[in-house]
Amino acid sequence: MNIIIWIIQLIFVPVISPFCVGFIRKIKAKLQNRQGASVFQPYRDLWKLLHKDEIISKDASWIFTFAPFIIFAVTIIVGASIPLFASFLKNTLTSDLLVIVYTLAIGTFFLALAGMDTGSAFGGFGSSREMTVSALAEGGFIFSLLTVALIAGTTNLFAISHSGMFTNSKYFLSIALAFIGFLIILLAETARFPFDNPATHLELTMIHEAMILEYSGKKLALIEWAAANKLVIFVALAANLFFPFGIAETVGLGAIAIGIIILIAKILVFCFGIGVLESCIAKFRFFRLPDLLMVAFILNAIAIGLIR
Amino acid sequence: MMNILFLQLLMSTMFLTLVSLHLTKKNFIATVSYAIQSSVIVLILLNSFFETKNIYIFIVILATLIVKVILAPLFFNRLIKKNAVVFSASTYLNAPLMLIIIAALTFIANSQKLTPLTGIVPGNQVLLSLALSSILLSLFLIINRKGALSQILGILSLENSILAFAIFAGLEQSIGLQIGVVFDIFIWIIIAFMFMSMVYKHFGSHDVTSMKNLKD
Amino acid sequence: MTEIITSAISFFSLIILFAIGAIGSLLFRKSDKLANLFGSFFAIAGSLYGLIFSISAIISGSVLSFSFKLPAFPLLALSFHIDLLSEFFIFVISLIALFCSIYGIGYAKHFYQKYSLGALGFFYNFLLISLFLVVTASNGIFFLIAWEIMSLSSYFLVVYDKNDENNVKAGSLYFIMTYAGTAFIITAFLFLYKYTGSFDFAAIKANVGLIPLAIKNTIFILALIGFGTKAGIIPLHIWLPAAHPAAPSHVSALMSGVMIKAGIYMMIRIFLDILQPAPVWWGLVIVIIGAVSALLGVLYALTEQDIKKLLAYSSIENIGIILLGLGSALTFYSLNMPALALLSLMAALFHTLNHAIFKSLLFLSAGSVINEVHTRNMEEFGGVIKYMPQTALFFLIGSMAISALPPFNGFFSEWLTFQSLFMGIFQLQSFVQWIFIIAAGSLAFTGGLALACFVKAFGATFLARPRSLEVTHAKESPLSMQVGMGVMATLCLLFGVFSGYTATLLAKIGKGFTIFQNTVSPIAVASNQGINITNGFASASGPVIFILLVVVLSLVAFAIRYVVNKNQKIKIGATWDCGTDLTPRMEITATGFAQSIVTIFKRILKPSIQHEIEYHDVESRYMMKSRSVTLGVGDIYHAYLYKPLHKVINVLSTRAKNIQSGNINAYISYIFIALVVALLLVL
Amino acid sequence: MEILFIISAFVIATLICLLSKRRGVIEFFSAAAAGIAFFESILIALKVSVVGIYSSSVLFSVDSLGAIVTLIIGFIGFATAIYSIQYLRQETAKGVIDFKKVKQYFILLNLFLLAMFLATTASNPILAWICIEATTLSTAFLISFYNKPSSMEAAWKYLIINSIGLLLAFFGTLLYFTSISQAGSGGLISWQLLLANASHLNPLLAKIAFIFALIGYGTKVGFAPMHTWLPDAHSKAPAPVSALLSGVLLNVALVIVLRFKAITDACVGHLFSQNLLIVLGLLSILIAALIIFNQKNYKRLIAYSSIENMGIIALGFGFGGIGIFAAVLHMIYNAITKSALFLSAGTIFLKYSSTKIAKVKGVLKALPVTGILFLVGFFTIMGTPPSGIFLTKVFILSAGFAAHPVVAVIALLLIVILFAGFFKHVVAMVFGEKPEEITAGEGSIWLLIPPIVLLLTVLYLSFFIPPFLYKLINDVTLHY
Repeated sequence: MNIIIWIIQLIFVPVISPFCVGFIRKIKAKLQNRQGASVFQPYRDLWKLLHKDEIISKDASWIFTFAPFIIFAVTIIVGASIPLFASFLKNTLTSDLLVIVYTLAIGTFFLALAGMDTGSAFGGFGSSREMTVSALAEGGFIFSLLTVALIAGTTNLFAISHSGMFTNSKYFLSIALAFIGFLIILLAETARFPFDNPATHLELTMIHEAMILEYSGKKLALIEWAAANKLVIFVALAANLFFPFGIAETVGLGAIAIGIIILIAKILVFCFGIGVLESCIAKFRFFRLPDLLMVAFILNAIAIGLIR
Repeated sequence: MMNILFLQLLMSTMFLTLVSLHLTKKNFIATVSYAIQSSVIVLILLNSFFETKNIYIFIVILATLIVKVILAPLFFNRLIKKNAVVFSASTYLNAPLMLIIIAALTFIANSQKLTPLTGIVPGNQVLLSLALSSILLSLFLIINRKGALSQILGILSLENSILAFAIFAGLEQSIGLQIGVVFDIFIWIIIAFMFMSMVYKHFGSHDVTSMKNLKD
Repeated sequence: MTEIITSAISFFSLIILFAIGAIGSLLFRKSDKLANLFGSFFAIAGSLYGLIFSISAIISGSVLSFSFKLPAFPLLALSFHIDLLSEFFIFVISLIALFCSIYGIGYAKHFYQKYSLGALGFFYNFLLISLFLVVTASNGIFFLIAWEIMSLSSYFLVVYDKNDENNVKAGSLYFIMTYAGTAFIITAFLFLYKYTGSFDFAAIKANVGLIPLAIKNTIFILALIGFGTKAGIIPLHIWLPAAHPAAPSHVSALMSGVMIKAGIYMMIRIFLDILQPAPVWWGLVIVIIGAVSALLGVLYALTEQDIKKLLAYSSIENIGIILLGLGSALTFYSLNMPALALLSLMAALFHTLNHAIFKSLLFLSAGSVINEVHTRNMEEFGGVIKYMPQTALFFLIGSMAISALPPFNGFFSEWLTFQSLFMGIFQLQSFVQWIFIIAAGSLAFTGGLALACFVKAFGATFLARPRSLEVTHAKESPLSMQVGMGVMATLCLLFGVFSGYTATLLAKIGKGFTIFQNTVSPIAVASNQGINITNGFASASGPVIFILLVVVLSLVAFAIRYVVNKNQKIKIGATWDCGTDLTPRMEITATGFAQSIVTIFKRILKPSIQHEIEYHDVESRYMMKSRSVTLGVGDIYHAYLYKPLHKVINVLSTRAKNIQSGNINAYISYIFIALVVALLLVL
Repeated sequence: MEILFIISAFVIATLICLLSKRRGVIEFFSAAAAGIAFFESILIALKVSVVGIYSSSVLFSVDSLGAIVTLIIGFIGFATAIYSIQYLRQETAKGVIDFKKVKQYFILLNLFLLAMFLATTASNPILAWICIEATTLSTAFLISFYNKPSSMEAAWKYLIINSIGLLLAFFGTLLYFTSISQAGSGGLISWQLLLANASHLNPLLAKIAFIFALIGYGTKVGFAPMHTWLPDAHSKAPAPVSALLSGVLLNVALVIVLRFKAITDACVGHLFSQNLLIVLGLLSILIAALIIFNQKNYKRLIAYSSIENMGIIALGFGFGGIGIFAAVLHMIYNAITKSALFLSAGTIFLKYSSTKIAKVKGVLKALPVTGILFLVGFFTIMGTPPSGIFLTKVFILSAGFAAHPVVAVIALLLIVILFAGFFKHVVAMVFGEKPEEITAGEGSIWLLIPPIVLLLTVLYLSFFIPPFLYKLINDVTLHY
């Protein structure tokens, strides 16, 4: 039984992630009065890319070749070590909030290096911007998780989602603030509006796309997929740490089934929100992003201060 | 009684020689007043010789006479002649100010505060305070005068006045040491003499303020 | 067996080994090769022995204490007290020294016929001796002597490459700063002596009750400044980024990895061991200093183009992190939460060890690059990875470790530090809690910025195309250097994976303190090496993370390469160049990479920019011959602290020179005045 | 007995210098005389360490402090005599001086050394005074040796200022004699006698007397503000003479001051003299520290450093207790190191023929060994371990910290400032590129051996103090 649950936990993120991307795209299309591609289009794209030949720059080193795998692997590991549908899986080994944060950082690290490796002007600037954003996002990220951790009295994510602290209304304000903060971080880390435009290839604005400009074929597929996974991971975190209802707290088919369904529902809601947001607001100027990230950090600091 | 008056007379002459050293513009007069001063010392020594009848003191007297009264002035006059420096270099303070300070120093020397010094031999208090004031005066002389010769004379008269003080305070040394001291002074005078001529050679005057190249 | 190893005799034979190395290499100075080999050999032997000594001592938990009285000199006694803390530091020192010395054999080759290798060996070995003495001495004066010898020998190593004007300048700055620091330390010891009547640490500790609180606080401040200067806390750090790069790379590694830790050692020794009990604000002050140093340190590191300066600044950052641990330890203990205090102390010690390892690894690998490219300026590197693949790998591992990426060691010490700060936030109240919140925040940002910083360092140095011709002549460094770096890189991984075991040892060391004797260890280590803090507040497992990474990575790689499709072709093409032909000048540079962050933090960093344009024809300013742009970062410490200080002294001295005016009458009047004044005093 | 040997040795040497026409002879006999004196001084020291106070005749008696200083005179005198030979030869080679000068130099050197020996060993304050005066007279011409206007000026200032100082000291000395009832009886009044009768002194008079003695002899010691002659004289005299001046002469004068201190303390207690010494000491350190900071001339630099060290020693005696022990030790270290520094400075001067710091660059390249010696000497004098001066400084400070913490802290601060300044200049001289016109390479081994020996001795003494010396120092600690 446990094995099966773990397998589900392990493959859940990569399986669902392309769908989320497709879903968001669909929402945006609808809001732009377009028909838009099917929500399953990303799966097809990945499949196509996986079967394409690839071109590698002659300046690239083994970092370039190696990066996509580790980026993807990292998302898998993190996906497996955060609470998704079942909080009774007491993972005390890898699901510490700092472990999550820094494991994700591995991905960022290699992505940035890969961007610099080919020696194209775009890649370099992409990495520079990416590192700037993620460096400034780190404070907010850790603190928003820390807020709930302190409320729950543990930094283990499963335990947090497991603990029924949210019944207690005195934490409401802290959690609300922390959630706002986390949303900002989510947008930053997943390269969404107003931080980055996943659909652009305009050298002045692109961040994430700039880094992966040199990739093609399988490696591109892996990186795109990893990005999608990252999105799901953040959404799932937001869903399960701030609204941890419906998670299977005990072993049992029914509970798990419900848990999965509710999780997907929650994820779709978030994706819908992101889609709407992306169609409503414009991308910020790069040097206004720090303000936004600082806001996230301050909000969380206040939230922590409010905990009594 | 008579004796004390005589001694007081001597000390006052010594004091006056210092004043004249202060006031005079001419090097010749300065040397002369130094000679007078030294002879005063000789007389004082003579006096103590008559008191103690110690024949050895006579040797000291003789040495002093030769070195201070005869040789030193001769040297200095030769120097004056050779370098044709009739007038000594100027002073920092003008005459009235000097007189005021001289008065002040004399007053300090006679003040009650200094009784532990001047009262070593209660009988000689007046003499001692005179000696003390001449010590202060000679120090002031060295500070105030710019002429090399004046400084030399100042130091010598400082030595004289200290000697006078010693005698009246009854602090004479054994003859050997006194002679040693006189000998020392003798050498000192010679060296000072040579130095002054060298200074004149290098700086073209006896004005010590021209020697200010060694700073900080 | 262990009794023999952990005895006074063996400690001395350890010292003797280095001494032989020092003297010998001086004697053999005629032949560079011989001197180098001799010095390095004994350095290696000594540090190897030190390693054995410390490990066996820690495991057997033995505490050595022995003393020699010098009849000639009162107050001074060559007394040693080697407790677990000292043993831990001996371990760190000898570990780093070992690999730096191995590396040194190959590295010193390029000094042949240029400088005296004898001198190098001499001062290098003496530096090691003094380090050992510093962490074992238990008599104030004896300690000061060792401390000064450490400064002196390191000074001569800094100015070793003395043909470079800047190195000499850096050396002077370093030695003057450290001399001033020592003055503060001396004052602190004098206070201790005045109130406890002894220079012996044990005696001071015994009579610490006699010291009034005000004096204790004074001592704290004095010692903080004194040892902080050596540790390089901001704003006393100015010598560090100048001096560390100046020294030969394996020495820089030693200085950055170990020597600045001597300051930390003494802080722990005095604040946590000797002067206890202490008021709360001590800890808080140290926490704040740590936070500031960490954040500013990494910011300055980001702005650097000189790779060794970058590493030096990052040392300041890591010192900050260590101080965060130490500070919170003090705070917790003063608020009597000994368990948490122990946890924070462990964090501090662990980070001390880790920083020593990866920082020296980074310095060594940077050194071997510099050795090939003959410049420290990263703008002239680029693409080195193709010419020096091993070195690149080692530097990469070092960068990952220092940016606290799991499963490397840096992550776990930073994790522990974070946890102790979290516990502080969790359990403390009011403004103390806020200080911890700020500290945690700065640590979080520090982590992020460090990541950016080392992406910059690695990327600008090793990736993309060469930006100077020198790079294309670079060759992989010789074996001894590779061994030195390789083992260190492995250690980075091992100490990460087996962080659980290390943590238990650190707990043991922490319990060696008098104040922690009967404290329950705040951590539990599961069979799977998972560290578990204060009954389940937090837990993580090195091995599992490592294994997970390896397994998943290999699975993914296997699946993608061989399962999805096998018959897929890989073409090698040119980087997309928008139709122009791509030159190295189009790559991102180190400066460019950091520019956005510099702009964001311009209030703190005060970036400066100067244009210099040269015209063909000065009258008609149309034809531009050359245009040079100088970017810089404003040194606020120099501008607002050191310059004014220097100015004041200068003014005073120029005033004082008027005393010596050259006028003899004035001179005589001084005597007269002195006389009169003195007389007036008695009359 | 030994003292007679010393006297005769120097007298003979002087006569030979007067008569002989051959340079070698002069050099040999002067060196030999210094050597004999050194040997004899060792004997004296050993004797004193056994018998306490050793007086061979009515005129001479040596106590522990006297013995130590005698030893210093002997040692440094010998070293400088050896050094002088080569130094003057180089000067002659450069055509700066002629044979007549050399002759004069050695005559005066012998007299100078003799005078210093007598001053420390004289049993009687007046005799001591006469000898100190003699040192002034004999060194006056050594300072004006190069016969340039500047050296003339230095010599003149030296002569005038010191004469005044000594006359004041003479006055003070006389005042002490009021304690002996049967004054003027022609009997020799020895130090011991004065000490014995100290209780008969009128306390106020004793204080006045000590002030005169302190200010007077303090001029010779180089305490601020009477130090003004010192930098001029040291910077203008030939290097060996400077070495003797700051290494030895200052200590000789200090001995006399300390003897008067002992007498005064016996009468009015320690505090009075100690406070005076502390004030003068601190003042000296202050002025030295500040002026060194922007010094332009390296010989003056070292001269000011001697002022500083005299200040430190004064502090040591002022603080009392272990401070005295440390001060005596410091006296020894400072004397030897300082003369070594001056000797190496002399070698540098021979090479660069300028005493301007700005003109001297890259000594390590031009004079590899001397450069190292200069550096080592600097670190030793600044008290960087293993130099024993570090210990003595710490001891003195710890002695003072109990009673005068403020003074101690200020002193430490000033020492740091002084170090920064001194270090700046030394680095500027030692490192860097040498000027093209300077040819690299050491002059002669005989210019190196004396400073090397001196520095090695300091190093040795920093670790081990010979028992007899240790005994002497402890004896001083008891008596002063």
